[in-house]
Amino acid sequence: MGMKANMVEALNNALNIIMDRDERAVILGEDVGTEGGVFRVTTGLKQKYGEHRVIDTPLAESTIIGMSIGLALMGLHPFPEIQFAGFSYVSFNQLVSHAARYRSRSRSSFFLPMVVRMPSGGGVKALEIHSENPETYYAYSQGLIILEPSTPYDAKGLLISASRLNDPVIFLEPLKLYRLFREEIPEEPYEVPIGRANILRKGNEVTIVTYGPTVPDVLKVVDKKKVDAEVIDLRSIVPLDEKTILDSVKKTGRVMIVHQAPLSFGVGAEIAARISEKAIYSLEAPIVRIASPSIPYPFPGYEDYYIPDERRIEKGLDKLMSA
Amino acid sequence: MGMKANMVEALNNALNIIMDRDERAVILGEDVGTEGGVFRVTTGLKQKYGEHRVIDTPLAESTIIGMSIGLALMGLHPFPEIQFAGFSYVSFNQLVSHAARYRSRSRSSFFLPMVVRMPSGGGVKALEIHSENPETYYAYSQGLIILEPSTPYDAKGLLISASRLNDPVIFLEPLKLYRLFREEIPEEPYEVPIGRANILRKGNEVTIVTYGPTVPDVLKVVDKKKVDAEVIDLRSIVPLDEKTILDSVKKTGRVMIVHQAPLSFGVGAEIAARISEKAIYSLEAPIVRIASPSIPYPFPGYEDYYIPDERRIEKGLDKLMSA
Amino acid sequence: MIEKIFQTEIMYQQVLDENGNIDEKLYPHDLSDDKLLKMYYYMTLSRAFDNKLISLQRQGRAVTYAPAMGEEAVQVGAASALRDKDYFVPNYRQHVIYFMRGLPIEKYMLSWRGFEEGLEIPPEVHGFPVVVPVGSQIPHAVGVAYALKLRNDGQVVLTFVGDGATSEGDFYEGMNFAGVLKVPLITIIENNQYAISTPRSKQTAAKTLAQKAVAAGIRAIQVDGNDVIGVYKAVKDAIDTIGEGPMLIEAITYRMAFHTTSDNPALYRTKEEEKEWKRRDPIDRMRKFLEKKGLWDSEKEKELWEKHQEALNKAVETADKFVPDPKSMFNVFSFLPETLKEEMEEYFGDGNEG
Amino acid sequence: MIEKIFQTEIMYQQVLDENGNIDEKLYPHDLSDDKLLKMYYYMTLSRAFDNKLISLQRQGRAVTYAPAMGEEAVQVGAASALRDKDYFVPNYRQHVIYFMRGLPIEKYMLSWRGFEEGLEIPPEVHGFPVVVPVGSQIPHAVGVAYALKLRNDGQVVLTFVGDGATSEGDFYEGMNFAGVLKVPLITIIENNQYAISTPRSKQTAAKTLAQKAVAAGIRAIQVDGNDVIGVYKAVKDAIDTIGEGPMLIEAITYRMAFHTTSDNPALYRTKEEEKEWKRRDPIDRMRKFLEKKGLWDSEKEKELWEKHQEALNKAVETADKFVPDPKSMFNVFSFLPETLKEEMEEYFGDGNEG
Ligand SMILES: Cc1ncc(C[n+]2csc(CCOP(=O)(O)OP(=O)(O)O)c2C)c(N)n1
Ligand SMILES: Cc1ncc(C[n+]2csc(CCOP(=O)(O)OP(=O)(O)O)c2C)c(N)n1
Ligand SMILES: [Mg+2]
Ligand SMILES: [Mg+2]
Repeated sequence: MGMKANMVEALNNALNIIMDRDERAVILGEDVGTEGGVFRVTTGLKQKYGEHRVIDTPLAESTIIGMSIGLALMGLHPFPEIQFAGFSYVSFNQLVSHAARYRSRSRSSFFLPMVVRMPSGGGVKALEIHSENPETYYAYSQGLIILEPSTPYDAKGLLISASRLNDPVIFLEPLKLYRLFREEIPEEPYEVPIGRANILRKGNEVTIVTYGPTVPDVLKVVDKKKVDAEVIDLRSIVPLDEKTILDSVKKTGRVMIVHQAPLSFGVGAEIAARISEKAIYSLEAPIVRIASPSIPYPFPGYEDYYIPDERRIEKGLDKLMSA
Repeated sequence: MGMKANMVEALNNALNIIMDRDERAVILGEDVGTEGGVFRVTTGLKQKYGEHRVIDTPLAESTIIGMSIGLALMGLHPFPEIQFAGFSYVSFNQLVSHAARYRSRSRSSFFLPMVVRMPSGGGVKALEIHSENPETYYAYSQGLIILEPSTPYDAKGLLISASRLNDPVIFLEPLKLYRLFREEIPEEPYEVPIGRANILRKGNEVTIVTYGPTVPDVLKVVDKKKVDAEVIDLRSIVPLDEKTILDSVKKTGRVMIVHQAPLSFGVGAEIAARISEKAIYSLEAPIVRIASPSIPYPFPGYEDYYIPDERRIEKGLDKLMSA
Repeated sequence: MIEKIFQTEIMYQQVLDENGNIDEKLYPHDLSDDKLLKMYYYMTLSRAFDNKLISLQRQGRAVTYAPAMGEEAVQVGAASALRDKDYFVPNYRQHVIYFMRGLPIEKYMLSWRGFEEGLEIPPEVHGFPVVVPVGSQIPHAVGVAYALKLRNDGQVVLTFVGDGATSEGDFYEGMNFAGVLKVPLITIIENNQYAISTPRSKQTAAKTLAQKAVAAGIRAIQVDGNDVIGVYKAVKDAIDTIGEGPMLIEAITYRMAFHTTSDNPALYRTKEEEKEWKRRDPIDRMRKFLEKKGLWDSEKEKELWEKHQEALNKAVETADKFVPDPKSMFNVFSFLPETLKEEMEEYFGDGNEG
Repeated sequence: MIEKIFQTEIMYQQVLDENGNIDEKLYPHDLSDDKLLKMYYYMTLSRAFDNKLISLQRQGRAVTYAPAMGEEAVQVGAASALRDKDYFVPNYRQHVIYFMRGLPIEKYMLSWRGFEEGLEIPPEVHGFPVVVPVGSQIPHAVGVAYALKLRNDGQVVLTFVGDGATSEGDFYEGMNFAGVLKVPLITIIENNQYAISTPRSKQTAAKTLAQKAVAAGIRAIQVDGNDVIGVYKAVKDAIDTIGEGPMLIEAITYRMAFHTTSDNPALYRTKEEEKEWKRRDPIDRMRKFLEKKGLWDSEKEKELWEKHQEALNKAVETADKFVPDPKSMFNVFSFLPETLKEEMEEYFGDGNEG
């Protein structure tokens, strides 16, 4: 059975499946219960599973994460929601000093099945701190799985896969794509593999690596320019599917990395570094990174000048192809 | 007039100069007053400048940084100390959401002259969370100056330069080098330029980029192997002295990046990326990164297996030179 | 052995009741007619500004906006007690205080149209930019207050925090620092009963929010937050006695509109509740008082709203002329680092808008 | 109108006084001789463990170590009230509780020799690893307690926090969550008067630390933390009444030794102060009580310390045999990602130690 769903609906569907299947699953966060979350991803869940399993917490992210750690230690499977990725900074210590290393600290005597969901990135003209791209922060933490879907299908499948892991997962939900489009997805449970990038377009002339909010823009440019590009959607930032990237680069000899996160110290840096270590002899042109500038995410009035749009992606591609 | 000083003494000397010269300078943090800090960097300052300017605060890093922001907004020049870099995670939101963007948020109507000092990195067998290398976290934040000296001379000069900036500075003090050696430094004030890397050895065959705790190890290997290496000590991680790195790579054609921070998403990634964008045609061999593995900093008993030592640096160099 | 070693209590205060009658014993007699009228002026300006911004937002000419409707007495009452020399540290809901302290409406309005230029606040305003991460302004306010303490000129800082935000660590930490460093800080908990959809009852088991001060060993009081005179008095009293240390004031009020223009209160509260609080509208109450005092009538009322409309329309006109300067985004440091300069030049040199 | 809307008080309790005499009215008569002797056993074991670890550290055979000297009554008293089914969440100073709940000394000791393997805690211990960032364990304890609440089997969680750590946001947030979620959590503030060099007086203006509970609307009491019976009673009472909600217990004690083996207390406190507290040594006090009760004599005392020595020496011997396995560092996820596997293989394949 299929259903038409945008990403919010796909995520809500996944959470219903998870909560149904596993009574250890618990959802907690600000406004996730009665209201169903400010983006409505948890709509209906409190009514269905009760306030013990869908908890409207006080307004304190550090303890939302810290409490989730305690729940996970006791064999529950918490799904904390952070209202916007930028507010996860308040819980940074819990994520980095505890979630990321509870397993290594105890040599796997304790481990933390938990999925920290948060809307990530901008593109919808939100207020300050509401459009953060936090991926490098958590990727650098070594010990957190970082996922970011770019379609309703992947969103549902990745969330279900994440719910099967005995690891802490940062599940980034691109704000911009929450309601951007609907697509047909199965109503039944299914999984999207973790640590495996998705080749969205097969191609031979150039490799474009991207993830999350910039995926649709990249596809539009590629389709418009009819360039023979291989488009790779990471889906997992940690673990990184290095092999898929390197194999593609070895084939095409050219690579462009596109993300909404700022250029400096962004995920693109690590990808470029790995290519420059392991596939440099295949490169026929300098690596191109298209990203937001190395400045704080601006207020919404300046957003359009900040995030990489189709024009900038296209120009990057032109530069790369003519190098 | 010169004096023999280790890094702790050099920093203490710099703070004395700063506090003397500018009565807007204020030091605050845990145990910085009566005790002079757990590493004694602030020894004697409370006695000399009074408890109003050298403040023993309650144990709460978020408010130590947040209060410093308030002080800076009022024209004072706070020098908060975070006892160990790992405890700055508790203050992450204040650093990232406020310190890094107060200037851009207000289009420079407000700005934050402040220097956040913290011992950084391991190598002294400290307890868990006491040996963190946080540089990528703050570098990715876009809006913070990140400095890390590798000698007593640079420590003093960089701290004095930092005190002249109207910007928030993360001043990383490599724990391992605090008392590792003494050197002759001027007693008078002097500055070490911010944003300018230091070429420690001139050479033509290979470029080695490093900073902070791994600098002495790199020098030892280079001197021992008598390789014709150009050794670049970053000193500033933000702003990055890209030109010095690229000029060197263009000359040598080979580059190794060494840091104690973990490999994945470390500072080395950004450096490798920039080289792969701007100097790729000069490269004669794949870039080599020598770093700690992509895992959390282990307990002290495993530290020697974790941080890159002379042996690993040497092996990296051999690999690079034979590629 | 078992013995009492500590005891404390929290008082509740109201000066102006729902019918516009005052408690003579508590009434602050320093309040001139002029000052009373000014209070009313700003309370209504705040309401008018809200209406304007909501309408601009609906037209796509402003970004997500957080109205202050229903909370005018807290904000105007508190800020009316401040002297020019004092400072204020807001969160994101105290729009009118900027106006009271001299930031032009058309300037501030830019921030809610999505431009940082709206937060270019002149130093004489003695106020700071909007703060988004809830509670995180409290540590700043402690620092500002510490600086004032060093100046030793009797100045105070007034800061605001929501009922929800009192659950954040920064709030408690800041109160605790304020207490032990004995800084001249007055904190108002603008308890509007909700943090988005989360009711006060789910925020804490504490009977009052004022009692959170007990953890920091500082003074506290709870006041009727829809009583502009009572709020004024509480802040004035706190300023007059600031030598005794910081003060926490819980003001009981109600967010009469949505949390922001993105919010739908129908999901989490009843129309009856909203109606009940509409009855206690702080503006109505003050108007009744002014009328009883012979200071106000329907004519004046009409004129006032027209005046606000005019001022707001003019402000919108001016704000409409604002031309964003994307280069200004790169204003991150006191200098432009080489690599950032290159990024900027590449960006704009490439013919990008700007 | 001004009226009182809230009032509260904090009580102080002591059962066993400095001379080893008990307050009959408060004495918990469920305490068997056996249990009393067990308490004394663990208090002295804790002291002996400290001495052993300090000496190992001095020899370079242990890492920086945080002794519990002087705080044995808090820890042993509290843990003695726990049932097997209950849980504990420590910070970094409650070594003896691990032993009381079945973690072998030689195992736990490894953690203070720098190896994660020391924190491989079997599930039946119902306890969690040492937590370094102060205060950050409190939210975990809330989560553990919430899970117990769901199980509905009358279990409680006991957690510990230092006087200094009560200044951290996580402490307040956690207390607040505990209150509003009404979880079975008992929090002990181990108030040993110092956070490294920072005295209690610089930590907060609050008269007691117990009153921090008022901010969360939860119950609190202050106890003599050098009185093992009083601490036991306070925790036992809290367990018996846990249906009324979480409890915060401030235990007044003293860190008789340095903060850690890296610390030098001479920089910040006087010998006189240290002597004064030496007089109130919780172990001496308990021994006096046991002697008065006819349960103890110098012979037994001598035997006990010999027994501890023997056990500790044996533990050191076993721990000495531990061989670190560097590959285990890569135990970060439930699976080994390809790229990490490659890093590991490169690392070990290259002939690195391991
Ligand atoms: C740290 C943080 N977490 C979450 C948010 C999202 N958010 C914005 S306002 C708000 C509710 C705040 O409620 P309250 O403190 O009562 O203030 P009010 O908005 O009612 O004035 C939330 C959750 C935020 N801004 N900051
Ligand atoms: C978040 C954090 N900041 C700083 C430290 C460094 N540190 C370790 S123990 C300590 C003092 C703790 O004092 P207290 O809470 O009273 O506990 P005690 O050590 O006295 O038992 C400090 C500052 C830390 N571990 N965690
Ligand atoms: Mg509110
Ligand atoms: Mg202490």
